[in-house]
Amino acid sequence: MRLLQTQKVTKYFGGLCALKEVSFNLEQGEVMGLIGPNGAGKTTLINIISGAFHPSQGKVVYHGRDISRLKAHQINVLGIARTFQVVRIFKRLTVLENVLTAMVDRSKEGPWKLVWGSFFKRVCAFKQDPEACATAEGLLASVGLLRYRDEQAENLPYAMAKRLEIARALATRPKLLLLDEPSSGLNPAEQNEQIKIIRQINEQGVTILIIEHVMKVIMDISHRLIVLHYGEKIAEGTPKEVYSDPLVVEAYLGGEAHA
Amino acid sequence: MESLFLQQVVNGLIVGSVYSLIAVGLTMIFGVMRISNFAHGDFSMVGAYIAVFLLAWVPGWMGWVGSLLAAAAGVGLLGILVERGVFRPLLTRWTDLDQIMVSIGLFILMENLAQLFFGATPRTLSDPFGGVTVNMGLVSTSAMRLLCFAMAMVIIIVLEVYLNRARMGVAIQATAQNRTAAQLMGININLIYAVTFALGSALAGLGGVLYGTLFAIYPTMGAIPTLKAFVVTILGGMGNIRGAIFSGFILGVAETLGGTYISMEYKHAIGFVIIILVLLIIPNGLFGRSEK
Amino acid sequence: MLKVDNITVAYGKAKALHGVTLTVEQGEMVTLLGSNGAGKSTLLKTISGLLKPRQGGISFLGQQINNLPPHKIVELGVVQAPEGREVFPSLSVRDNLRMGAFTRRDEKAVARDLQFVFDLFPRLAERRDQAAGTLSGGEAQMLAIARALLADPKLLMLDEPSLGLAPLVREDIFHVVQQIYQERRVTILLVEQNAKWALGVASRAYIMENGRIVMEDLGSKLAENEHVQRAYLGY
Amino acid sequence: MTGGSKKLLWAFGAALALALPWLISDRYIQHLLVTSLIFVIFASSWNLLTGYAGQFNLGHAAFFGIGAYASALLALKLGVPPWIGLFLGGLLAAAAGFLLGIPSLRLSGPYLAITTIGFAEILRLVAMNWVQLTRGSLGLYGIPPLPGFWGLEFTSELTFYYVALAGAALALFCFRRLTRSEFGLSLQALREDEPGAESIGVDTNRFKLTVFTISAFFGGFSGALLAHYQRLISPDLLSLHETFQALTMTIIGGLGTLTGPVVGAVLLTFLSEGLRFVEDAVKIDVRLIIYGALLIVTILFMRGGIVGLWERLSAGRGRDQEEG
Repeated sequence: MRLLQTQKVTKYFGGLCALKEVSFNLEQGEVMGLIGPNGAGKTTLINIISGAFHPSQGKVVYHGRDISRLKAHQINVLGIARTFQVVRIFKRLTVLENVLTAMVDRSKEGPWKLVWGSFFKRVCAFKQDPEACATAEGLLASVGLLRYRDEQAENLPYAMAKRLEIARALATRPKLLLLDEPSSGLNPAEQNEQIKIIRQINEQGVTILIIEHVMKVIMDISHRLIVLHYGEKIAEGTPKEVYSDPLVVEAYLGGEAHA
Repeated sequence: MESLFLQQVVNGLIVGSVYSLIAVGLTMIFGVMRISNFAHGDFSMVGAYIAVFLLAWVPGWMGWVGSLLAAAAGVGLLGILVERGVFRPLLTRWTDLDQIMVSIGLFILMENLAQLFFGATPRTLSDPFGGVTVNMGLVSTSAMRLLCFAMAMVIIIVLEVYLNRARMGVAIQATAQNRTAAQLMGININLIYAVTFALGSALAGLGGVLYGTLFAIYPTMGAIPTLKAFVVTILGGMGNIRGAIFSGFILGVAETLGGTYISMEYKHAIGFVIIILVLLIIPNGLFGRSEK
Repeated sequence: MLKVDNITVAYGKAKALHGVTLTVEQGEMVTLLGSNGAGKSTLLKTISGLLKPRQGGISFLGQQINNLPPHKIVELGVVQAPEGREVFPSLSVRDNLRMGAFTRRDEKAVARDLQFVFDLFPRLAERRDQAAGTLSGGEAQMLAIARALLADPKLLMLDEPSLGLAPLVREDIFHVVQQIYQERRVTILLVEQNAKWALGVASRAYIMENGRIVMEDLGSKLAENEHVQRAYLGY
Repeated sequence: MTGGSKKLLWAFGAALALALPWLISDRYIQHLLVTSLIFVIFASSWNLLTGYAGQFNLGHAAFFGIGAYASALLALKLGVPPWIGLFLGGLLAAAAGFLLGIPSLRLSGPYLAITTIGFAEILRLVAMNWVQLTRGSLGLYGIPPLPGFWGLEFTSELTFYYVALAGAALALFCFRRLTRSEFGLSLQALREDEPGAESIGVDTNRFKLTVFTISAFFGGFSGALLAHYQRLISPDLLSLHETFQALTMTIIGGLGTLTGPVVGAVLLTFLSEGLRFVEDAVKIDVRLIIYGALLIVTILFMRGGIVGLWERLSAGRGRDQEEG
């Protein structure tokens, strides 16, 4: 079943064309890798799907609905969560609080309802709600962060901070997870852990779109790949197909064609 | 009617030249160091008091020009000390909030130290021309105010030449545009920071002498030049020197015209109304680049 | 000439380099290859003094430089030409070049070098009074290289000079880099993504992966190596 | 600390707060107690907005002044009972807070700071110049006191103390609830990282408007309390210095903590009075100099203020005990 579709998505920054008519489909349950050299527009594409930017032309269709004009928080509520290339965890909150914050059901509760809830809900201190805490702890356990439960997020080692960001994204109960370089800055052992975690998430039925430079990671976990180069999609297919594509080799290695 | 209008425009330009001068210092410091210094106007206050004391000692002409030099040197030196002692330690770790709040601490401190040392009584600078007015057809103004305007213009031009011609001046601009690249060119950015802060403070000090020539001098006067300089700086795009120069004149003229034709009482609100409108419509200021 | 000895570098908590060792001898052109995020630019930044290694040391001509501030390192003759996007956009081309010569006092020699780069890059000579921000990508890259040359480097480090350029412009840049190497006899450390070209011109090459040096050999040998392809494409 | 001893401490604290004015018969010190309680509310409301939600508001005095003028004018001109006026003043300030929240949707850092200052300064000029309504710089005088009931009156320092105490307790109760709930966590997420907060579904714009409104309500409420206590108010209430007062108290006490502004407000009110004796001796005004110096020192050397320092010390002690 088709979960997400981009239709000729184009993005200009000033005069600069960062993405040019990028179209692809994302099927429910798959892991799609997004690769390409620096500046190819990968993060821009994720920013557009997640609503941080709006496309200049083209649209993003999710569950048959055009979401390209929605704001980031609305898109999250619809079931698309993301992580960031440079981690954006809430540094001065504890690890548990980071996850709890994301668990609030935003589809029902606007700020004023939450204000009301501060006074009239059974549990006034969210941290003391046993049910919510149990769910959050389950999420933390699934990414191996449970022992850091009450640590300030800013004290986490980098690899753990990256995992916390994933746990936080999962806490919003997404159907589609966008991962922007989840393994950058990690050592090989940590990367292996990361692969395991991502695979587990996918096995639980979450569709994943992942940007990654660490080839081992992307080869291991993606079912399909798309390759961006200067904002254009130059290849799409299984990892094997993509890597035997001469266009891709040219984009990555720089060809002799012009020499 | 027409001559009143022209007269007010001239008055506005004179006041505006002083605003420009003070704001240029603020915008330079912001451009290079990303510091929004809420104590900037207090540097002007110190400059004004330097003039008060120097003119009491050497009256007339010499005293006035001498106090410009003394204010530039004295406030510049004060700037170096403040940069070293207060802002430098925060440079590597501050957030916008920390940095603005530390400058607010400085504002409270300087204002009240001034009260302690100089007393609360307002002072004025004596006019070395003895109140001679210059008549220029439709408009007239005192020789003193004209000299103020001329001085502000000379200082601004000298600064422009320095920033665009001198090796150090160009390095200041380069650092403002790209810190990393500046370091890779062998520019010692800590030195640039010190020079910029000293220069920016010296401009505030000079502006303070001119401001004190036009208005009364008292220990808590610093808040007004600070706020005006921020209005001008935002209007011109923060970090944009030429923007600040033009916006200074715009604010000066808008205030005097608004004071004449709209309401004297709300004269000081005009700047705020302008920037609130500008920020809501064009967040980068009138002369800001639309990059983000 | 340059010796990077087992350095470890981190951005906050993210380790970017894990025990990197590398040497450059006088008169060599050495290239450093690796995919995005492998740590190449981090290594250059550390050599230039913008980042401080957590462990290990860096020496240049026998002098320890890893504790010096960036401007001192430039004074010693280790100069980096960053990507073309890192020019001073509101300054004119000429002022950009002047900033390149910031550490030098010998006006005559600077004037000579200015003439040299204008001969090398006639396009820059034409645009000397234009603001650098108005240059095309290729021109900005040329300016970044020219600016570094004006610092009279003993060791010139080039950070991905072909990045984001159209193929024809890329050829120009490659040509100029070779010309600089031959005519100025300056030692070059070249960071590139364009492996085929870089391996063709460099005497030696290093390959980085995940913040580590994984291979080192003569350029010509690496060009034949199957593993080089792997470093990029990962099978 | 165990739950039992915590409760005991609370009970002791509450008893002390209730008994305090009876222990101290000096009316001047009672007056200081009342003032510091009003500032507890004012500083805490600024803290909710800036410390918890990260919205840098330097125009908070506007809310203080709106609350004070609104409640006073309603009582003077329309005869609205001051007890209702306290809340109406808060509500009017809340409406202004909503308005001031709008620029925060697009601006941050120095831009927001100047815009908020501008807002307060414009209102101060209105208070100065709308003489028919506000009597200008003379200020409003003869503001009716809070009417008494059940044989109680609220005109003396002693009795007003209990009104201020109740007000502060109510406000702190609300702040405690608000900050420890899902709402509070969302605010902190907004403070820590806006794109991050958006990515988990926080509608940052609506949260900003909401927190501006709530913070302004309590700012206005504290101003209204002050009006019916002093029974004389002037446009100075809207000046930058009032905002800076709240800011200094909060930072020195501990930004983004519940107790920080309480500690800061009480400490600085009494510290400055303590210094009055020094001033009488040396004949100079040193209080605000100390304020400014303390503010700088806190930011440079003591991040987290007094509360942060205390937490670090007690955490350090806890560790020592574990190890020893």
